[in-house]
Amino acid sequence: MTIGGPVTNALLYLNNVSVAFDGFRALNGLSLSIDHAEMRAIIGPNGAGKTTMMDVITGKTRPDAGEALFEATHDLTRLDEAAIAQLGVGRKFQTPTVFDMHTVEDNILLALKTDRRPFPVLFSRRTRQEKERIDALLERVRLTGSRDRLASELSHGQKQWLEIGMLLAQEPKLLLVDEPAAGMTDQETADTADLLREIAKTRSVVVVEHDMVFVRDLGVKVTCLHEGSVLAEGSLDAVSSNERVIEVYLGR
Amino acid sequence: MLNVEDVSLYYGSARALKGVSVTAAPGEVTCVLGRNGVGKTSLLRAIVGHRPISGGSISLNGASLAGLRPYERAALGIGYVPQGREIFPLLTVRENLETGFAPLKRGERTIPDDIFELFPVLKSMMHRRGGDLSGGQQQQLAIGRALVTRPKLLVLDEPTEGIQPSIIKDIGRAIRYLRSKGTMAIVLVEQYFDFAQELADRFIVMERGEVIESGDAKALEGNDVRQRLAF
Amino acid sequence: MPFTFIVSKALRFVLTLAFLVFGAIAASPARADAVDDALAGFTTDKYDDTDKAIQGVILSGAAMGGAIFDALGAGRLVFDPQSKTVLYKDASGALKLAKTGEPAPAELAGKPLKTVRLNNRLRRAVEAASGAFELRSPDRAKRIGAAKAIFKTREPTALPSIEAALAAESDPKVKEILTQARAAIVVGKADAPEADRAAAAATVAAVGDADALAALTNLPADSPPAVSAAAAAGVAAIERWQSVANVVQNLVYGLSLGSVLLLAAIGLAITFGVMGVINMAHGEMVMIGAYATFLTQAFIADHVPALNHASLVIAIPVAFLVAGGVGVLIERTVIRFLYGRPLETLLATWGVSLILQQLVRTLFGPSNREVSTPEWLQGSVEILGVSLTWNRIAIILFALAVFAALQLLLRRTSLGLQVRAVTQNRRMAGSMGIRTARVDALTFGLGSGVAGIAGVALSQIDNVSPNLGQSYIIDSFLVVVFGGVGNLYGTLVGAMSIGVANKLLEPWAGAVLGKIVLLVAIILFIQKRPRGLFALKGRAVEA
Amino acid sequence: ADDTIKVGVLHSLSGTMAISETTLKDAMLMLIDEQNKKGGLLGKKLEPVVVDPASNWPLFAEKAKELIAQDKVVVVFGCWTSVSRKSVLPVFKELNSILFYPVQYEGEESERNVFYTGAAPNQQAIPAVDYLMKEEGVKRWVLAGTDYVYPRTTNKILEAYLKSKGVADEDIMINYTPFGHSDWQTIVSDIKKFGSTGKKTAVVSTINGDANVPFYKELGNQGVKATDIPVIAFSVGEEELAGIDTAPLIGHLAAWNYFMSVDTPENKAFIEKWQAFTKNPKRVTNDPMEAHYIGFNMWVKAVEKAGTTDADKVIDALPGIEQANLTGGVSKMLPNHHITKPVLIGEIKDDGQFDVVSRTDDLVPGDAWSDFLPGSKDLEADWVTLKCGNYNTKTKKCGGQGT
Amino acid sequence: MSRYRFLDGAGLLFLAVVLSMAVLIPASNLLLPPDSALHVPDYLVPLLGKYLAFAMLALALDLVWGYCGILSLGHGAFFALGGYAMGMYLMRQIGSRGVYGNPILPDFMVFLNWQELPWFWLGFDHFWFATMMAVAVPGLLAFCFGWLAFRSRVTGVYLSIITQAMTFALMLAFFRNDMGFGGNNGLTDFKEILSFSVQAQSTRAALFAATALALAGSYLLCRWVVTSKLGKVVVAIRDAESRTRFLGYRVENYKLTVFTLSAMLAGVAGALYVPQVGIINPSEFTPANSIEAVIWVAVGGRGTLVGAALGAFAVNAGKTWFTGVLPSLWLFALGGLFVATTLLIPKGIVGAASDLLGIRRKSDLPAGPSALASGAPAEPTPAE
Ligand SMILES: Nc1ncnc2c1ncn2[C@@H]1O[C@H](COP(=O)(O)OP(=O)(O)OP(=O)(O)O)[C@@H](O)[C@H]1O
Ligand SMILES: Nc1ncnc2c1ncn2[C@@H]1O[C@H](COP(=O)(O)OP(=O)(O)OP(=O)(O)O)[C@@H](O)[C@H]1O
Ligand SMILES: [Mg+2]
Ligand SMILES: [Mg+2]
Repeated sequence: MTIGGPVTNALLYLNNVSVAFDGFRALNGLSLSIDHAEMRAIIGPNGAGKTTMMDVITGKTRPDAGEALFEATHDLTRLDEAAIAQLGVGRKFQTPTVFDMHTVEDNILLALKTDRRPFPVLFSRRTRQEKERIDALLERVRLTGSRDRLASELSHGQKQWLEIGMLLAQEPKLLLVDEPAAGMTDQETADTADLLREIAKTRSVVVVEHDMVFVRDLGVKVTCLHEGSVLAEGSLDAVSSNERVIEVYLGR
Repeated sequence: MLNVEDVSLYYGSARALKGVSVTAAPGEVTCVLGRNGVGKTSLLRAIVGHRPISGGSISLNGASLAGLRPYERAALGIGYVPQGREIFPLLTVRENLETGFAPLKRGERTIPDDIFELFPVLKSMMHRRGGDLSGGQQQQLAIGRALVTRPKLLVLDEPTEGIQPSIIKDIGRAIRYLRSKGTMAIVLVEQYFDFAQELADRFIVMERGEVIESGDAKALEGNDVRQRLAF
Repeated sequence: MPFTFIVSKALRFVLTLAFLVFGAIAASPARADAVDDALAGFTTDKYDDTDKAIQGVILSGAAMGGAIFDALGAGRLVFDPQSKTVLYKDASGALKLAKTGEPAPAELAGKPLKTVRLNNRLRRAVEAASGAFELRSPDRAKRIGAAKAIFKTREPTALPSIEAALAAESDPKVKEILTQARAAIVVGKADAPEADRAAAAATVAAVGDADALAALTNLPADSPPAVSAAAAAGVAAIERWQSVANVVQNLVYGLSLGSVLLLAAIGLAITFGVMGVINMAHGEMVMIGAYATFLTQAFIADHVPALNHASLVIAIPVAFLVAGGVGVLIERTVIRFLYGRPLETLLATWGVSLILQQLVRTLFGPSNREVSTPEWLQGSVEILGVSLTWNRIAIILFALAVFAALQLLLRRTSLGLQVRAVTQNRRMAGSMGIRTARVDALTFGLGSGVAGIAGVALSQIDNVSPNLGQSYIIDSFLVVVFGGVGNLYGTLVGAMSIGVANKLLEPWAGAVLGKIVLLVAIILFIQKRPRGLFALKGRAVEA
Repeated sequence: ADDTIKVGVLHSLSGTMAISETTLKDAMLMLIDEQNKKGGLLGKKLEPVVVDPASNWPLFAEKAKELIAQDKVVVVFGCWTSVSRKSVLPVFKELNSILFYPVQYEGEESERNVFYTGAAPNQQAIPAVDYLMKEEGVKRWVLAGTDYVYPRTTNKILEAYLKSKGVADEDIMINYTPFGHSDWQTIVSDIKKFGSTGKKTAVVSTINGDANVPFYKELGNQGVKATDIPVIAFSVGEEELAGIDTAPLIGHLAAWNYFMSVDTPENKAFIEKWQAFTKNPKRVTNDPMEAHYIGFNMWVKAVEKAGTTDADKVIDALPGIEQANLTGGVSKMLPNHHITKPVLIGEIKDDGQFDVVSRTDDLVPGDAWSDFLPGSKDLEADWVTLKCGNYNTKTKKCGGQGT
Repeated sequence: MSRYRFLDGAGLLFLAVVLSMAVLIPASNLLLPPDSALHVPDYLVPLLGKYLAFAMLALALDLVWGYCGILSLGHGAFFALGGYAMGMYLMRQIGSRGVYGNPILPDFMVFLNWQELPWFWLGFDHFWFATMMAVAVPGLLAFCFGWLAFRSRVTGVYLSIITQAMTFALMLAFFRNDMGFGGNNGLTDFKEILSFSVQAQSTRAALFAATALALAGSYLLCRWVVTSKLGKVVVAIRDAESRTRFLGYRVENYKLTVFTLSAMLAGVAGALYVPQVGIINPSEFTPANSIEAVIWVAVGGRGTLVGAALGAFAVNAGKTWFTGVLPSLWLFALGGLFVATTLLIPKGIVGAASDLLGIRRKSDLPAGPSALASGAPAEPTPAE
């Protein structure tokens, strides 16, 4: 650590983060750092703390201890959800959460990267570029045909896709993607992997997934969490041959 | 055992199922395959009685289920693991499991030990509220909860979603074990093709609310079906 | 009863005479004509004559004096307007001649007799007169009552009779109270020895209540320094204690108010807190419970008067069943179509509440109905200067009992589990084999029934009118929400803290401002705890 | 139709005031029914038009308008609360109709279109206080009321009056509570404390409506007996007592111009008719009912005198009309549109009735403007000669709108 | 393409009706002879005006409840505050025509022995000031209240109940004579507005027209807000508040904007209401009044704007009618109406009408998950 300089030049830097719920330690001294334009896959047993970690990063959960920095300067533990989102952290939730009473198209529209203050929003009119962008995104998540349907009418998997579309629309610097492949067919899973790889060329992505085929497809560094801290880190092959990882996670 | 015949189902004016037929027999696993939004969940909803059907018939052991409320179907022995878990968020894990006692006789009201063998994490979290569990833990709870009712027909909607690989293997083993007892019929909706292929005795493939292919598990071997699941 | 009243001339007179009567030979033969004269005064139906008659009876030393005053106080002294004969009914209702106590001649019994009327002034005179008689009553309780009354009045003329009674008294407790009464008089008696007065001041101070304070503060201005000093010390001690007692008293009042709020709200904690129905008809369930109490009492009074004293207890299950039944009916006909649309329950139950109000108004009329308080709930107890009425104590205990029973039901029975499962996810509960429709009806019925029970308790302290429910609905929602929706403990603690806060604020700010301050405080408190006092935390809630 | 004369009845039949006002509606129906049995008025039948203003003050104005403008009633009997009267006042003025207002109120008002048949403060409060001072030797006063205009004004007047009688400041305790106050523990115990100093203490209660029942229940339970601290109330009558067990309250007082227990032939007949009309042998009567009885009969006489129901003529005919009241005197409509009334003090009996313990020798004329308020000392109301409701005797001008 | 058109069929129809009312009713009242069949009777004009003022309140409420999911059980307070501001102006206009003839002090102050006008009454002799206050005071209160509550993330029932506590506290405060607003009797006996007699038929007609115009104006304003992108954000907040946050929207600011705007509209409605009914008193603050306003919206159809206004009109007209023809049974009728509405036409009048016409009106937002969802943990899932 250089004195006076920034602690880190990573995009996201978690250091020794702990979170406890009624005495149960969901995160236990977790440290992690993600570089610019890096994609990282996170694996780990159910309950390892993966979702909780995302909660900490996005401001939903306040850590009891530890630091969380974004772009080395923003202390994520002090900002609220909206501020963090505005910094450029986007998230897809484990269970798809979309705006049920809005159409598919409006869901994307609301996510588009624009001024988020009430008055500019009140006076804003949709531009050509916005429209084109929406069209492109809908195409990408294969929901063009459903653009006028209410999101509540979508099937589970379609909602997953819609949420991915919303995430893309935000153009965040860091994408947190919790189990994107859940409920998708193998083909779609592969497609999602392509999509993420594409994105990761310019942005940073953190993907949580239990589907090893998918993780392998991504072909990136893997971090395995267990009981709230890092159990193993490295290439998928290295991690998945780790005895402990096999024991607690992969099974024999 | 379960006989679904020519069933249609609507959401408002949108048709989600068109003349779907499927059967399930004790000691067999029937797999339902299909891409997103083709109507798999809708089919299961029709079976467990969460949505009314507008055509066709569903019967269990020859008796029609028409007009029966979900709890009556549960009493007849249908256990359901829904997509999206739907655990009771404010009940503890134990209480969530105990909701399955409702259709049982007084003497049978115990939680079978095999559930904890299958999902050891539940045992250690007995007093945590269901809603506080992680996604995968909730999924395990949802499966466990359905088993508490000692179902004769087990209906599972993407049970492996969000579950870690080692436990998926365990679930596979469990399903195989339940099948091997020969008394339980299992209907399984699954996107995870390899998992389905390993377990299935029979399968149907759906598209746009219709069954486009059905048959014996052996037919799954080929690339045909896989092809159909792609877009 | 810690009041004092100024003693009218008549009273002073009575006490002096009472002393004469007892100080002299108790059974001196009464002068017959004097008694007749005195009794005649009762038959003119004028207060002044009645007053004179009372004094006359004492003066004459009538043998039946005690009985006459008893009867007079209880409204049992009557006269025949024609023959001007005065009679009394004894406690068993038998008609006797006032002069002799002999049974009334048969020809009088059938006549329209008039009751001797009293006003407050006379009532006090009668009380004092019978008090004087009672200092020597064989009934211990009556002697104590009489001595306490004198302690309050500090009437100097009563001193001789006190001292006479003291000399004859053997019961230590009565003796103690007589001594205190004597001290209360002596301390202010200018011609008593200074040392006696100072000692008396200490005795009075030891009693420590408001009457004692009055006795010590109202000393003549020219009292000798020793007396003044002793009195001042006593006053200081009493005031110190009273400032503590005041706080305790207000706390107790607060708990009592809290219990009322708890009772009113607890049914809502189920229909709204657990089931999520914005139940605007909750107040009407309380009202129905109160009317059920009224009907039960009326029925029992008409048909099985032997159970009169227990009618309130019998009303509890009746109110529960009636209100619960109405609840089930409402659930089956209206609410069940609205699950999943909680906001519409607001509209529907508002409609139901209007209908129920008007229904009761049509059936029972718009005015208040009388629900009587059984004897065992009347009156109050006082412990160390903190007093509480029996019915409040009963309400506190009752509220806690209802709370405990509900908590047990919801936490420890399978019905409780099913209720919670159904309200959290109705569809999935059905697929677990839970008979959702039945559970819904039972739960709503339970909440309504509990509201009905609250009506039984509220009938004891408030109007039984078609508006009863309206006056509690806002407070009930406030309590449930303040405590944290869906948490029964929250409702308990919420009710109690609102009650106590209200009662602590009231003396300081007055009832109106106090309530405003309380509301503002609640608004601000919710900012600190946006999900109530006992907020559920964690993912389970946020999801 | 034109062969009937329509009479408006404007009393709340629902909401908080229904509890008091419904009875008055029934009383009006009875009075009208009787008049019709006697052959109606000016050869026509009377037809009651009943509406429900639902204890909602703007609705009172709306309903008044509806009665006068749409239903064409020639007179309205109605209102209970002051605010409801204030709300309809402009309507009566504008549409030039007649309102009979039957409830005791704070005074400070005299309108051409309104006839006040209830008591003004000088017909209730002051005689009541006089009684307590004289008969009970009261030296210390608790003025307890609901926080609104009537109690505030009455207490202001009483305070001034008591001070003029030499009562010291510290011997007066004033306490206000919100509408519908139901928890009286603290206040009753404060009253007990205030009354335990050795000076005879009494409570003058202007507590309104529903709050009375819990207040009296608390008094009973805390053992505040009338012989210790008597409570005299101005708005507790037979109707209110019907909801309380009065045994512990014996001896507490009320000041009214009428009690059901008054033994006169007129009253007996009235009660009989009332109980027959309502088919309820236990139904009680009360003071505002008597006020309506007087007011209605005065109106009938005035219409007969004027020979028309025309408002202007009836208004002019009314002052001076006399009507025997039910307690054995003859009330007279005064030029200030108030009437003369006897003042009765009653003690609560255990059957929920009152025992009259005092009564003024003569009828007391109602005073629109109190002599004990600085702003109104100099005002006078006279619609006969001065044609003014608020004539200032100092400036010799008719204040406000009269000019 | 946009999912919301600024004005749809129902909106245009509504505007047309309201605007023609603004012209036709005063015209018919003033110009036609009283015996003409088309003459609107005098008493009906302020009555209709009152309904329109209520409709405006309902509109304001629908904006926060229907679109933003804030179930305010205290909107009556904003309405009443607006009303008081106007009432104070009207009181000051009485001048020396009060019963005591005091040129400065209103009667109730003279009567309670006040010596001088309290500071908060200053300025109210100017119409412009009073009008400003009728908007500013409710707005400011809503702003302060909302600023606290939305920041602390008070939502659902918790918010509903504290709004109720707010109006209840205000009611108690205004009941107190010491507050200087006339206590229970409130402000009444008005004489003039802008030097026109409030009782003159022409003034009434003008007030009616003004109310109708204000209603039309507020409808356009609300419509503009809900069809803007802000409208969409607000609906998103209603349905999934925390999700909206994760998209970077500052939920509290959005809520505050809408809540304050709505309170100001309610204030204007109150200010228009008072001169037409002739009295403002603290009972306007009673929680029951605010709940009733919610009921109007629900009856008309939540989240439809037109429905809210229609509901207010229908319920109040029903009330007027029932209290006249069924004085002792009308609560049965009204209560029954509410129950029937929920059971038979769950989407309210407007929802039912459009269902009947078979049009799926895109501008109608299906009633989303409840505003209570976040409050009641036991959010029941739809029974299907
Ligand atoms: N509010 C809470 N109260 C108690 N325990 C909690 C709470 N929130 C999370 N936990 C626990 O914290 C642990 C971590 O949960 P988390 O959701 O982060 O796991 P995960 O790694 O995302 O698992 P999965 O793969 O199943 O999604 C779990 O054991 C969970 O039960
Ligand atoms: N509640 C609903 N209302 C309206 N339409 C619905 C609803 N639920 C599902 N649908 C529609 O019905 C069709 C079938 O949905 P279903 O949920 O059965 O699909 P699925 O095969 O289970 O998909 P997935 O693999 O994504 O879970 C989809 O087109 C979906 O959009
Ligand atoms: Mg997770
Ligand atoms: Mg599905």
